[in-house]
Amino acid sequence: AQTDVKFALDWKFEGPSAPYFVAIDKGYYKAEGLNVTVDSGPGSVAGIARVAAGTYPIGFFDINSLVKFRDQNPDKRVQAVLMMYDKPAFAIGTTAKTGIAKPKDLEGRVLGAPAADGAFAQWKAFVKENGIDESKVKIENVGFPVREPMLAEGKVDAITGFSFSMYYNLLQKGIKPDDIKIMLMADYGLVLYGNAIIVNPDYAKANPKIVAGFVRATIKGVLDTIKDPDTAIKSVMARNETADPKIELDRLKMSLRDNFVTPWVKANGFGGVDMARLAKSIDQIGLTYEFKNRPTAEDIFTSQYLPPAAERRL
Amino acid sequence: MSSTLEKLSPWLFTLGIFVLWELVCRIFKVDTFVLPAPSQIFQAVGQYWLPLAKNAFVTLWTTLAGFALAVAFGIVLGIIVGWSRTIYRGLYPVMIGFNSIPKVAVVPILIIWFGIGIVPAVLTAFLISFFPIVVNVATGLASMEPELEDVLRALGAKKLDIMLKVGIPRTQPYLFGSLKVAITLAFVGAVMSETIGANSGLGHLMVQAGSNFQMPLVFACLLGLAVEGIVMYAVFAYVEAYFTGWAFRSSMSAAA
Amino acid sequence: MSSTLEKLSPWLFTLGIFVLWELVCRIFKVDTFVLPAPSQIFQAVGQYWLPLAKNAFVTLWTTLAGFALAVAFGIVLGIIVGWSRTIYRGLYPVMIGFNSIPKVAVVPILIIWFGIGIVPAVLTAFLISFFPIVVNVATGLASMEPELEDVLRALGAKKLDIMLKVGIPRTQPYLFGSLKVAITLAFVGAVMSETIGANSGLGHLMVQAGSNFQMPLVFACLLGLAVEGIVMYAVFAYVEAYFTGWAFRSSMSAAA
Amino acid sequence: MASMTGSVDINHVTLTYRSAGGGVLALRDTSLNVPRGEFAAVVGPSGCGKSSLMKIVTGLVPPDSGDIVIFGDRVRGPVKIAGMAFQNPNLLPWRKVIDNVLLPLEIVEPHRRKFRRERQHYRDEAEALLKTVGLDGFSQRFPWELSGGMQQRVSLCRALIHQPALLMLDEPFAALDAFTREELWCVLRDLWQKLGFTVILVTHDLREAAFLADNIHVMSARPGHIVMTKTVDLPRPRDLDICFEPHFTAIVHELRAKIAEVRKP
Amino acid sequence: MASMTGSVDINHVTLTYRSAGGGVLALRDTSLNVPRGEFAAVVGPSGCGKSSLMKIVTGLVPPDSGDIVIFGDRVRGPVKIAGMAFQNPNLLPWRKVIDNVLLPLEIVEPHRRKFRRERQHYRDEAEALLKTVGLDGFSQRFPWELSGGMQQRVSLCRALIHQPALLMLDEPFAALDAFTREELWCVLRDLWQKLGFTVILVTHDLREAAFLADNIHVMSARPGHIVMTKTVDLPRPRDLDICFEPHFTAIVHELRAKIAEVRKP
Ligand SMILES: Nc1ncnc2c1ncn2[C@@H]1O[C@H](COP(=O)(O)OP(=O)(O)OP(=O)(O)O)[C@@H](O)[C@H]1O
Ligand SMILES: Nc1ncnc2c1ncn2[C@@H]1O[C@H](COP(=O)(O)OP(=O)(O)OP(=O)(O)O)[C@@H](O)[C@H]1O
Ligand SMILES: [Mg+2]
Ligand SMILES: [Mg+2]
Repeated sequence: AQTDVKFALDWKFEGPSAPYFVAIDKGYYKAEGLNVTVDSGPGSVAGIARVAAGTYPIGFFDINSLVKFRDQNPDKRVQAVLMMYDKPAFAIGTTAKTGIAKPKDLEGRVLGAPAADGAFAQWKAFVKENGIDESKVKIENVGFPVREPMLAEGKVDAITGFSFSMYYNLLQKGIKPDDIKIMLMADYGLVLYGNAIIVNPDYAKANPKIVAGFVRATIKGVLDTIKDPDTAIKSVMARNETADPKIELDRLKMSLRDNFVTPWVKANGFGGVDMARLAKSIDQIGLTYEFKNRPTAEDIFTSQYLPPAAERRL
Repeated sequence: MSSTLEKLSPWLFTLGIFVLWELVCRIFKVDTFVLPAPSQIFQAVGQYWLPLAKNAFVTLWTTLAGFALAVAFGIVLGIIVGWSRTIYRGLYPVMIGFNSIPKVAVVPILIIWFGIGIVPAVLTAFLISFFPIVVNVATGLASMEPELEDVLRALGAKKLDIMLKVGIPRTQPYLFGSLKVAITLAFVGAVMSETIGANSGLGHLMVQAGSNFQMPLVFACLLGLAVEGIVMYAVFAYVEAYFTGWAFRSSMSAAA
Repeated sequence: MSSTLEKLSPWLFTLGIFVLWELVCRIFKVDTFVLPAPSQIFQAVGQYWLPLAKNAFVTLWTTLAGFALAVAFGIVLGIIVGWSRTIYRGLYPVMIGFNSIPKVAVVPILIIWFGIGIVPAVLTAFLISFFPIVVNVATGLASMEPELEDVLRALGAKKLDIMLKVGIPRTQPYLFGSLKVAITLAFVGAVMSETIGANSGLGHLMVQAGSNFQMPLVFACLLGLAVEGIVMYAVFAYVEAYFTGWAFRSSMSAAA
Repeated sequence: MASMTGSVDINHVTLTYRSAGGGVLALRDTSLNVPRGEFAAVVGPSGCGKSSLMKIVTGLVPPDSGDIVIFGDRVRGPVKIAGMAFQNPNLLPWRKVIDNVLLPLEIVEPHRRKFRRERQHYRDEAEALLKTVGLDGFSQRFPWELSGGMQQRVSLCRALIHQPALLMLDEPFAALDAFTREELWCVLRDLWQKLGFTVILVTHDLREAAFLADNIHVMSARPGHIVMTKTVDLPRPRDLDICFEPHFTAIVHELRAKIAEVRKP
Repeated sequence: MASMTGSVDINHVTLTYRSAGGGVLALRDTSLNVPRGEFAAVVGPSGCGKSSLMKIVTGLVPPDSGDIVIFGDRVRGPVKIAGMAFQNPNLLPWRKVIDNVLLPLEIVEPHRRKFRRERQHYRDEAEALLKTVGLDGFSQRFPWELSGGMQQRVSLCRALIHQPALLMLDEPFAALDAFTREELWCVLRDLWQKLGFTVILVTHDLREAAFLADNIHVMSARPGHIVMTKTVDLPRPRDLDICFEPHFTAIVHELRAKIAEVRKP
């Protein structure tokens, strides 16, 4: 018999969500005895709460938000079980005409950052790692819908955000690809991880097989997607009637390049973490955020549901 | 005032607004990203009419379900609030407080309790829209002319009878007015809930289109909402004309 | 009905709701990140009272500015809509359409045009809250009793005189009712705009707290909003009692 | 006056209207007795408290002091056995004439219970009643489509439709021309004689009072109280011709003189 | 009747009220002439169209056909020179008595212009007027704190305050007792004699008509039109005692007979 599993995405059905749909379409979940339904989501903050509350047993959310969540709710032992984005998409975006080429150039400029932005949450760590004089950067709280337009109109000089979102939004604003400058924070001293598959603790405890099965099947989906993004994108397009296939494919490819397939993943296989790096990333979060119940790396990630490394090789 | 002009005026107004909008967009070269021109929006409508129609239907019916709840509950609560001064004085501030809170803050709770999908959307539509109904019903009951009230009291009528036979009919024009406000709020509530947690509905489509950088489609969704609102209004206007003809006798009445 | 009970009832109701809320949270072990218990919220209020107060003040005054605009504009537009049948028929559907659209969709446009900060918040508060006022004023004018109207017409009064001397006073109870609805919407609008683009205000604080998972602080902000809403209501209730005593003569009137 | 069971009994009633502009003492120590089945009239100068008295009897307004007993039951709140025609027609503008007339039947038992089932029967009755007051053909109109006098007649029908044991009429014929008025006197007289209910009629028309009533109570200027009770000893059944008899005229003149006297405070 | 300049002239006026329940023909081919400065009375059975006639004259309701000329100007919409007391007092409930009385001064020129400046002066005038109708001390109350008759008197004051050239009174004394009524007859008579305005008075009280009017116009049952015009040839100034003179009684009887005749269709 098939077990129903509701799976929560952090956002809408886009290129980077291809692996799950590939896993569904190719029957990988079914092979594990799972009948997976995927729901779109409202972003990591609200989404993690849904997994913690048990509305969803499994979800795909930002691990750095999970760290803060665990800090605020120490008795809710939500854990990550599969690392999806070895490198997060957190980035600083700017345009050529501002002349900003490196982090230090931000001094004396205006940075537009949505207060709830996952990338902006890492700003302090970014500042520290790059020796920026924070007092010289003026920060404006610009909401998501107006972030790129304000950059394009020169009302702010740089913005924080996810690399692929910013890139395409700026393209839409008529900025030439060559004029768009994206600095991935991970390339400038940040060791943070990105999004991971996280699970509800009670559910995982009661259904370890299901979680492990889900993880295994998802990894298969990821590997297939990495191998053949052009086919994989069709699984997304089948579920999103209004998306532009070309944009989504580009976005998927960019995400594969920047987030999924990093040198570390190539060397160590997909889905695991380097616990020392994770611990350091928690320290980096502490630069921006005041811990009350600082979680450890072990609190955040467990590899117990991961299949053997051989199954995770690219 | 020619009656042809009157008949045409909604169309003329709407047309005028679209033309103005198009002109503003062209003359000031407003970015598609900020505000797409109507021509672009209609193009998006043409291209995506099927998903638009499907999602619009979902939104319509969740909204109507929430709105129906709001009407029933609003009238009952209005009567209760109009009933007892203690309840009035106690409940009103609490309701005002509740309504000053953006419902976006409440939706996540509903989603966690009821899962994503239609239930939270219906509930949000309900929560956001019942208040204007309560206020107008309660005001209607509280401002009942004692002379009319006495007609029923002199018959030994119970309070509920007085409310139903005098209070509610008398306040009908305002009740319908509040329904017009409430239906628009119900749409807003349903869509808001859909943007936060749903796999269908115009709210869902809007966020999706937004994250796909399809601003014309986002505005096509908004247009769809506006059309649905207007259709509902037309339905009310019809029902209202039937029920409240007595109230719109003024020679200056614009409603009749 | 003892008048002591009546006086205390708002406090008792509020207290009752908090106690109930606390109990629900404890008995059902509701998670803090879903719905913090009042005790946790008050703790957050104690801890963060300074930023709360500062931001609450910003929100209050942007809201009031937007609301003042809405009242002025709402009354004028209500009179215009009540004035001419052509305008009524033309404008009403458009307004309904506009109001069925979630204002979240409009805020970005305002922010791009006016920059982030107070202007878009004021405008959003205004845009979201004028509609109930228009509806009730227009309904009031349209449902004027011809008998009262005739009193002025027989003196050769102009239409505007009739509107000001009969239409508006007569609809006062409902005007105040609509103000109660409008003020809550104005708060919602201001906060919404602050969440999308502002460096201060309760909306800004809420988003910040939310992204750090400080749910008690988020709810403390909501509580602040509710309190501000209630304070404004108290102000209206006072003004209303002064202006509309004549309307609340019913022995059953809960408002008087 | 000794109270007897089976009468409308007003005992030392005082009424003050309190308002922002200061209190108004409307009735002071007013006593009045109307035995069951009697037709009583109340006359008095404008503003003396006649309407207030009517509202006190039906329990719409509570007196400051004193008590009212109707057919043995003390009045504590609105009574159920009365039919009242107010000084203003007070028709509900959202109801057609016929539905205004039917209103009491939707409220008062036992009609209320039977109302849905016997709707047609009640409608026929209401139509018949409207016809007796000269309003046939107007039942499907709204109240504001009627002239002042026609509205008052509808209001009268509404007071009568449920055949109340106590009929309270507050200047029911004030807006009517002399002939319509006299016609309705006769309608009321016949109904009263047939059904034997108790009537309290407020009027400014002394001829009306003398023609219809058994006893006429004269009220003083505000604060009102009964200063004289005149028994009309004209034989029943009375005919309109009686108005031209000298005894009738004498009664009217006596009342007139009394009111003239009490008007000067 | 030949039309002359300087009169209120109603020429072959027809009025139908159209409504969902079907049209009502209220006035049919009604003509009437009231020379400037005359006191005219209109009597007729209830529902015959008297109030409608008043509304047509002041331009509140447009006739289907026919025209109305007031002092040389054709009536096309509400006229500005009239003061009107409606059959219902129609006081604005949100205004105190005095503010209700002052209302015309806030609207009608030249008072409107001067109103703010000379507020106190106007208030004093209004108070004085209220006193003449026996309402001193009630100016600060709200209309619903007054009895029916008192409200009607306020309404009368409102019609008089701006000293209109044409005074339209629709049963202004219907809710008053005989004495208050007669007092107000005299008030009105004196005012009229002093100021010389034109009056059209609708009434059901034939004695009232005969005492006050120069000409009494009798209307037929609906659809109304003037069936008789009776000139009251009693000398002026008239005193209340005139009501007991045989000639007065004869006029009243003649009118009565005429109405009795026209009531039967
Ligand atoms: N609701 C009220 N509030 C305050 N005062 C009132 C109210 N109703 C009546 N009064 C006062 O009480 C007095 C008596 O009023 P009431 O209506 O009983 O008089 P009435 O005898 O019916 O007069 P009329 O013949 O003019 O109808 C009046 O002086 C009036 O001012
Ligand atoms: N607004 C209206 N709509 C429809 N019909 C009306 C309207 N006003 C009056 N009528 C009708 O016109 C006729 C004349 O009414 P009007 O008020 O002029 O009578 P009236 O002579 O003043 O009667 P009364 O002495 O009873 O006041 C009546 O039959 C009435 O039904
Ligand atoms: Mg009275
Ligand atoms: Mg009339």
